Amino acid sequence: MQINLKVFGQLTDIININELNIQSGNDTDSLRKELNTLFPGLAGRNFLMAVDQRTTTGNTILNEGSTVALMPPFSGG
Amino acid sequence: MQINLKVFGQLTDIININELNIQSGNDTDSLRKELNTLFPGLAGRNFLMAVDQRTTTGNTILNEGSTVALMPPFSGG
Amino acid sequence: MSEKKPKNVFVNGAITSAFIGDSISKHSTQLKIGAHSIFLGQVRSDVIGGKTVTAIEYTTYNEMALEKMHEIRESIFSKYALTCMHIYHSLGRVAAGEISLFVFTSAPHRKAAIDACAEVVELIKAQLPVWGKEVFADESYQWKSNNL
Amino acid sequence: MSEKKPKNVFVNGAITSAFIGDSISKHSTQLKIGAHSIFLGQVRSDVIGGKTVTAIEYTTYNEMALEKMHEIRESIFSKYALTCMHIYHSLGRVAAGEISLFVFTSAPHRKAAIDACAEVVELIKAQLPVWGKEVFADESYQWKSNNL
Repeated sequence: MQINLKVFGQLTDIININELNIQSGNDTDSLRKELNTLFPGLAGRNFLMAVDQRTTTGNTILNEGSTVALMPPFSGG
Repeated sequence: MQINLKVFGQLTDIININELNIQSGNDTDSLRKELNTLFPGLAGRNFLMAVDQRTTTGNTILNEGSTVALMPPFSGG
Repeated sequence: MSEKKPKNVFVNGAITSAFIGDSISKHSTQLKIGAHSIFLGQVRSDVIGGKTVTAIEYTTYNEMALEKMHEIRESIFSKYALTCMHIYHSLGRVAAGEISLFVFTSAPHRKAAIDACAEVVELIKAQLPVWGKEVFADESYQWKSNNL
Repeated sequence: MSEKKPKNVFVNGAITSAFIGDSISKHSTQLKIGAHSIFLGQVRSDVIGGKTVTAIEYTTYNEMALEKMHEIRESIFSKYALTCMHIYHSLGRVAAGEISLFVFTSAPHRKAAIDACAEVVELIKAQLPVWGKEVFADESYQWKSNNL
């Protein structure tokens, strides 16, 4: 299925675009694997995934059109 | 001996002057007794004495010309 | 969760001292306020590997950040007896010496204002999806990391 | 004890928001500062026995207060990694809604600025020989008491 991927912070140095639509498996674990294949620079990078603006803690189901954000550690303030 | 007395805060409602020269015994305990006689309204009032700008904790020796401040609880800020 | 639309907290570029002064003056009609606590984050000109930071460029995940800020606001108001709270965070480029974060809490008594302000600053640093890029004089950069 | 002459901290009447804004802006050239913490005390219009406080009139034991403020300043600088600290306290009449205390600490990192500011406020309330007289609309008054 297709999901909307948003990329933030230092991860934009690896995925050179802020937002893209990509094909994904049906949960965040499979998405993570696919992203590691597409963007080898992600290996070893520390980031959280938010699905439809909710931070995920474990593997999370994705739906057609879900928005998934890749969020490295925050550094506001 | 003569000392310089300074009066602050709510104690100025009892001793109606901010600063006066008065005769005193040679320590703060005797001065306190004399003040209680001169100004009966001081009875039961909570205040510290500072001698030459140092807050006293126990009975403190006075010298001719010492400055003694009567300081009720602070309420700045 | 409240249905109220999250309030915007983001401003473009630096937060000016005139804006901060104005924000303070607006509280002079709030006669139950006895204490204000203010935190300001200022961009530091750190020297890193021989290069000097000249600015930080901030980006955010806007929708999620506003939702998170709304949650922080609700938790702080439920925990502390505040009269009001105002929060502003810069986006885009803020030069060294300029202010990028303004947290302003007001309360009848000082303890609530002081504790709430300090807690909000920690929550913003830890939980708000904002990223800072430290830009050097030669336009190279490194990504900021927060001490939590 | 340092030989340095104690710095004046007292101002006549209210501290204006323009003055606070100016104080903040003066720090924009201090490029090692990353955090400012500010406390403002505002005169509250309390209702006491049916009467409303319209102002506080502050008096001090000036020489002793400046000496005490100097001690507070030295103890805070020896305890916290501050870049600078500014303190202003009103004397005379300050109307409800106006500001009578302004404590402003700045440091490279937030913890020092925040903790130092909070501690200075407590020390001022507990140790500075200043007295506030709460004046009601009919010019009767009662003496303020601090919650320590």
